[in-house]
Amino acid sequence: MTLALILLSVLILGSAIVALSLRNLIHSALLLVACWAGIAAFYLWAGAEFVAFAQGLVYVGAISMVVLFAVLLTRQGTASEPLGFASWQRFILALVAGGGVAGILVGAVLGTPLTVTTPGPVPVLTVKQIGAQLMGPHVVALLVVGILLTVSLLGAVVLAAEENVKSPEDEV
Amino acid sequence: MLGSGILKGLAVTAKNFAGSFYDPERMATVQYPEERAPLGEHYRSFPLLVCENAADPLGTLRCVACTICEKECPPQCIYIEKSKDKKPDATGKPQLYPVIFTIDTAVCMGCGICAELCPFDSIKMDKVFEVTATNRFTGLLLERDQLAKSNAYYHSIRPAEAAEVDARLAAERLAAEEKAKAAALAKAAAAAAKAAAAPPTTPPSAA
Amino acid sequence: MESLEQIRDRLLARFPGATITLVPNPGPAAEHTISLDNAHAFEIARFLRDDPALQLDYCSNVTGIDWPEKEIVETKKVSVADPAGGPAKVVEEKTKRIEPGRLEAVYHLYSMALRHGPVIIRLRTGNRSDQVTVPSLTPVWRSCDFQEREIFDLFGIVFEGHPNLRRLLMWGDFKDHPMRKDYVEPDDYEWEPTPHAEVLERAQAHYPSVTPGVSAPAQVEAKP
Amino acid sequence: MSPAAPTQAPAPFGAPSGPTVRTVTDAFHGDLLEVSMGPQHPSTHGVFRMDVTLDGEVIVKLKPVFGYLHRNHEKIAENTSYLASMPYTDRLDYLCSMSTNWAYALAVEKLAGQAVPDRAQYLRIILAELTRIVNHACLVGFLFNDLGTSFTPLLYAFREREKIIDLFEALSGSRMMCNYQRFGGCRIDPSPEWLAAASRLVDNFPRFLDEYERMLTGNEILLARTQGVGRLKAANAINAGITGPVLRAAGVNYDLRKVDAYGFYSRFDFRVPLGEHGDTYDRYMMRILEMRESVKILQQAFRDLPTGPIMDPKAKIRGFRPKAGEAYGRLESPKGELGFYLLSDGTPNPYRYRVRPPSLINLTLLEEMCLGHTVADAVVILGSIDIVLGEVDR
Amino acid sequence: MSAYAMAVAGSEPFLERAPLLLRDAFVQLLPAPTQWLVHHLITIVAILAVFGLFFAFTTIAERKLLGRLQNRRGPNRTGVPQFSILPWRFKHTLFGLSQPFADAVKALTKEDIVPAAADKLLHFLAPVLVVAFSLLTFAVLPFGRNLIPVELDSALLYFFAAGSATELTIFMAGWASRNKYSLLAAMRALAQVISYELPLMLSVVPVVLVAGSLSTREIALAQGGWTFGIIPHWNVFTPWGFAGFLLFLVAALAESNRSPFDLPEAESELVAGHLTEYSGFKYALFFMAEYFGLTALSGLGITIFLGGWQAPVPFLGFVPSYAWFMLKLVGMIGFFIWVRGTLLRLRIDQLTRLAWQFIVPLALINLLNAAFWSLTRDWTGALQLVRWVISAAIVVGPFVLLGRKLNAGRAPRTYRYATS
Repeated sequence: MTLALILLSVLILGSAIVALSLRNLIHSALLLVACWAGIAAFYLWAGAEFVAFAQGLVYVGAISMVVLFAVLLTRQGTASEPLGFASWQRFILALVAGGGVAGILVGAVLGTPLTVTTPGPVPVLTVKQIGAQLMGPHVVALLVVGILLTVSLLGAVVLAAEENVKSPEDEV
Repeated sequence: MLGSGILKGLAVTAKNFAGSFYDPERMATVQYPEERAPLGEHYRSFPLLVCENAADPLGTLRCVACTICEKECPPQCIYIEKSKDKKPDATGKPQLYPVIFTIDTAVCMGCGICAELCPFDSIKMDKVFEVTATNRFTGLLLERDQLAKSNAYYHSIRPAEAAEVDARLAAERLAAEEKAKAAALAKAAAAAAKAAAAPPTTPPSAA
Repeated sequence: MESLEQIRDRLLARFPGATITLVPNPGPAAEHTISLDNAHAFEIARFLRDDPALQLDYCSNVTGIDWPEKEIVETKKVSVADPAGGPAKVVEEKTKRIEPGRLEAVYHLYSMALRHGPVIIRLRTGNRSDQVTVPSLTPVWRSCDFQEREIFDLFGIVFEGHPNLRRLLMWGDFKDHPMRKDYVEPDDYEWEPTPHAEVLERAQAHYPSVTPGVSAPAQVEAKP
Repeated sequence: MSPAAPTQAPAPFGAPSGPTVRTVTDAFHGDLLEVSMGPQHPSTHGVFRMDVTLDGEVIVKLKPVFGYLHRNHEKIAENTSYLASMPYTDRLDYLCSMSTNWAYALAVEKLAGQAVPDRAQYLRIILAELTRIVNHACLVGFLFNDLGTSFTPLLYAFREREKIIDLFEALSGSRMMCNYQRFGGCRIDPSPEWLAAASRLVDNFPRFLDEYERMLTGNEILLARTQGVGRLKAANAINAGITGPVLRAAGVNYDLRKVDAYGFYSRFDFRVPLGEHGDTYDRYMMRILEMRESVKILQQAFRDLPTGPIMDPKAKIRGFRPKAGEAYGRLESPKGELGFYLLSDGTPNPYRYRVRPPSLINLTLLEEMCLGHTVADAVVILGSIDIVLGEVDR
Repeated sequence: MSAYAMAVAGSEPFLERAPLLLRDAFVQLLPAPTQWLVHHLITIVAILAVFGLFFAFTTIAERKLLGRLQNRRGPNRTGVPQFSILPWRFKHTLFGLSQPFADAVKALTKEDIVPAAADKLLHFLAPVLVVAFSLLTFAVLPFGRNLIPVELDSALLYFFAAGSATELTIFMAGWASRNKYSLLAAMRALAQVISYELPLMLSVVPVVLVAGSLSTREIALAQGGWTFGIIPHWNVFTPWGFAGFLLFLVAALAESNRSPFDLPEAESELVAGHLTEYSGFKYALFFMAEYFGLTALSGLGITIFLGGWQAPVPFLGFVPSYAWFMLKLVGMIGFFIWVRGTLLRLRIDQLTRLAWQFIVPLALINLLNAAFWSLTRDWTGALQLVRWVISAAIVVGPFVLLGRKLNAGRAPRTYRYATS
């Protein structure tokens, strides 16, 4: 079990670090996908089957495509040009943003009382139970997320439905 | 309604699928090496040289090396060298004959203009289309001996046309013979007249 | 449609400075042509297209013709008075003249609107070497686009005013104009194995070791 | 005014047909993709090449490149006799050798002032219309292949074409390189069996067309892919010399069979279908409707075919030398106006021999038709123009 | 595991149990510590062998079926190989059935060409990963009553997670080839997957809603039984199920890059799309993955709409369930081939428009429809008929309206003729 955990950690952290250090954006994006897949595997290892598959479906299956699409559609400027002051500004911004997120996460982890219990029989959570949980105590959150997603979906449909340019009558 | 056109299309392909099992109008393919579609009367592949007698192909070639085909051949695939001497042809008239007659079938486009223009009905179009060779120079460059095919073979591939040609040639031959006969007769008559006639009489108005 | 003479007269009236001549066609087709001078050709073409009586809106065919320099021997019968006072003697006098070479572009015009035609116009270059420019009629009839490019490519007529005058069929750095009568084919293509003497000679000139019956590439490779 | 600098911009360079087009200068655009489609591309119908500049998938620039099949057909013809060029004309538009043959024979007959017997005229019309069916069936099949079918419509069309090609082989000796027409007539007189077989085939042909149309004409994907794609305006089409079904799809009534009434076409009762929108769908439908009209012509021709000689008795096969002069003969080939311009100086070889290739000239407006559309549409537009590279490059 | 226990206990016909008994018999021969591993290995090998062969014969079936659709014969020459060492010669072409093996030999012996400028690693990884991902999806398909490789509670989620990754490999192949056609194909593949992942899932969600489970086994089981003893309770025989099935078919065609959605590979536009720079065995791997994906999606369609392994009529219940599954699979693939033989390809903008303006709205409406259906579960008698009518109206109305909008302004035309 621990061996699997070590391997997974190496996969997740390794791919993340290499993704950061690569100059080739596509390679970075693909390594990011590997990282996400590793996280999904980690969830699976941890017994959270549903979350693992959801992670795989959403991140590996969908978000990776969007990332790649974005990379491909972005105009590439001259890469070798030093950014100078702008670069520093960005660096600080990134530091602030990244540090903030990291701080919150670390705070959350440290703030949670991790009571190590004896490893008893792991309760097998079925999807039904997760569903019951979601529809029961967390129904408000679910509704909010659902409405948000539906709105964005409808927005996407409306955006797509709008004829961007009416097929003009000019002919050759 | 959306999809009706697609469904119609699916129906048509399904009909063709079924039809391919029983309807020869739909399944028109021929399983080639085993089955062969018949070749039409006028089918043409590459030229051949007709000779009268299969036993002596080179001695009875109809070709008199007039080189009309060589000059008219659009891709210039025919090469002829005339003989120095003359040999009697089928009618007995002394004619030239081709010492070299090559057709490069790798260049030939099978248009049939040589056969069409030949005044001696010598060059005709063959029907052999399975011509393969491992060497273009030795396999596809046909020499006179390879080109010569008997009249019987010509009859076997193009019965109607060959019969017509034979009839025409026979008629020509007959005409030639008759002419020769008439000439001989006239000659004989003249000789007889000469022998018989007395010197003062007028010469006979022969022919 | 008006006769060609009427068209010429109308054109002459409209464009007083232009030289417009009729070129008769002696053959049975009897499709006579009008020859235009280069200075006015573009304007005349536009007139032909837009004139309501003609409306030659469709330029079907554009082609080039190469007329190399040629020596013409004209025989004229001249009566020469006998110095002795006798009857005049008819003597054949041969005059040689060199007809200068030129290139010619021929346009076949039709009217789709009025369904008549053809009106054939000819444009001529000054010679075949340095004065090879004629005005392009592509701005008048777009259909001349590729055809004029082709003529430029194969004959070497330069069409002034063509929006995109490049070679059409031959490749960009090809030098000569293949459709000219004096064009000499290069002998560097793979020789044909026909035993024609001249082909063989040419092949041997290019690949000295060539013998009939052996494939050329093998021989070329075998060359030291 | 100098002819070199026309001040007034002439009409033909019309606006492109697609939605929005970026203007492209020759300057370098980093985000544009330049793709050289061809000469080895499955959908350029031979060795044609389009240098396409893409913005995403949208075409912003397209340059046709020709010449990969150039063999200087005209030079070859000027170095051989009139008759020896006849088999070479087979190779111009190798799908329709019968009508190409006829176009050449027509020009030579005009040059030499030769008459053609009635039976030969009828035979020529029969063969030309059969060729039109062959060509249009092939074209429609290939168009559907460009549209992405897995060969099914193409093979249905080829199945029917095969039957006609078999007839050609039985008559002329060769399936595609027919070399059938001669100056002053035709080469071989068809047997009554051949005529019966051909007539039967023609009578059955509308059944095939009905099935074909049922399969495809109403297909929603076809409508979406072709309607409004590659529009061509009539005025621009006329100015660009575009002829044949492509021109008629733009609504211009110009069919040489009616205009020139060459051969005996004036004796036949047929109609010329005309499009309205000038888009790819119209061009496709023009072919289908013309095939139907061809069937009508063929039925009349089989009914009225006279007996008699097929060759003008005065025609000379050997030693043919037309008088000095020039002639331009043209006819309505399946692809458009196919013309031969011949200039004779009285020798056995033509002094000038020129082919007016409809395939090449119909490509004049290819760029304008494709601009603003996607790569997929460019392939389809090219397919709907119907080119044969043997004729484009000559 | 109750089904398994039932099976081993022998309450089912022998044929139904045969594969499991065979496996268990083999596993029991081995030492106990390795048994669990061998148990799984056998499952994996069985899937690989069965679907490997199935793939092989699908290729020949596709070629022959397409051939017949097009009035050709298809490949019919490759028969028994003729080895001269054999003393006798068995000459039979076997109707060309050994064609796939000849193809495999050809693919293996062909030169593997990698473009000089290609991203070598990704170029190599793409075909490997594509096969891996496409095989993963087989893990949750119930091939028979007892034949389900991995029983997962959230099997459908797993299926889509594994399946969507294949498009990523298409992108990798297209991008790594450094070929302009391939790059365009990669873009198209991405656009396609972004557009069709959603409708595919949305078309499945109604089934989940009605069956109340994400497990493929449960969904297949829920479709057992017959009305009037003849009409099976398959989801496809309900209005929402039929609509969902059609939507699923379209989305599955798009997801597996089959005609008329074969845009990444569009041979008439992009030469071979992302496969342009692949040859030999790598190409064969892509080919294989494409068919695996198709088979898996067909299997999913069967499971959720066509009653899974259930027999269509009660009196044929003695036929083992996996045979029914395979039969339905053959039918589905035959249908896909039929569609390929008939239709033309959409353009990329039309493809996305079809997804967003037609299929997604319809799938959402169908979700409502399924909700209605499950709410009215206890309507009986005449109300049953009303339920049917309402449910049908909910899908047909929007279908007609959306279809009309999608095809607005396009119709077959009539033409005028000139007579002179």
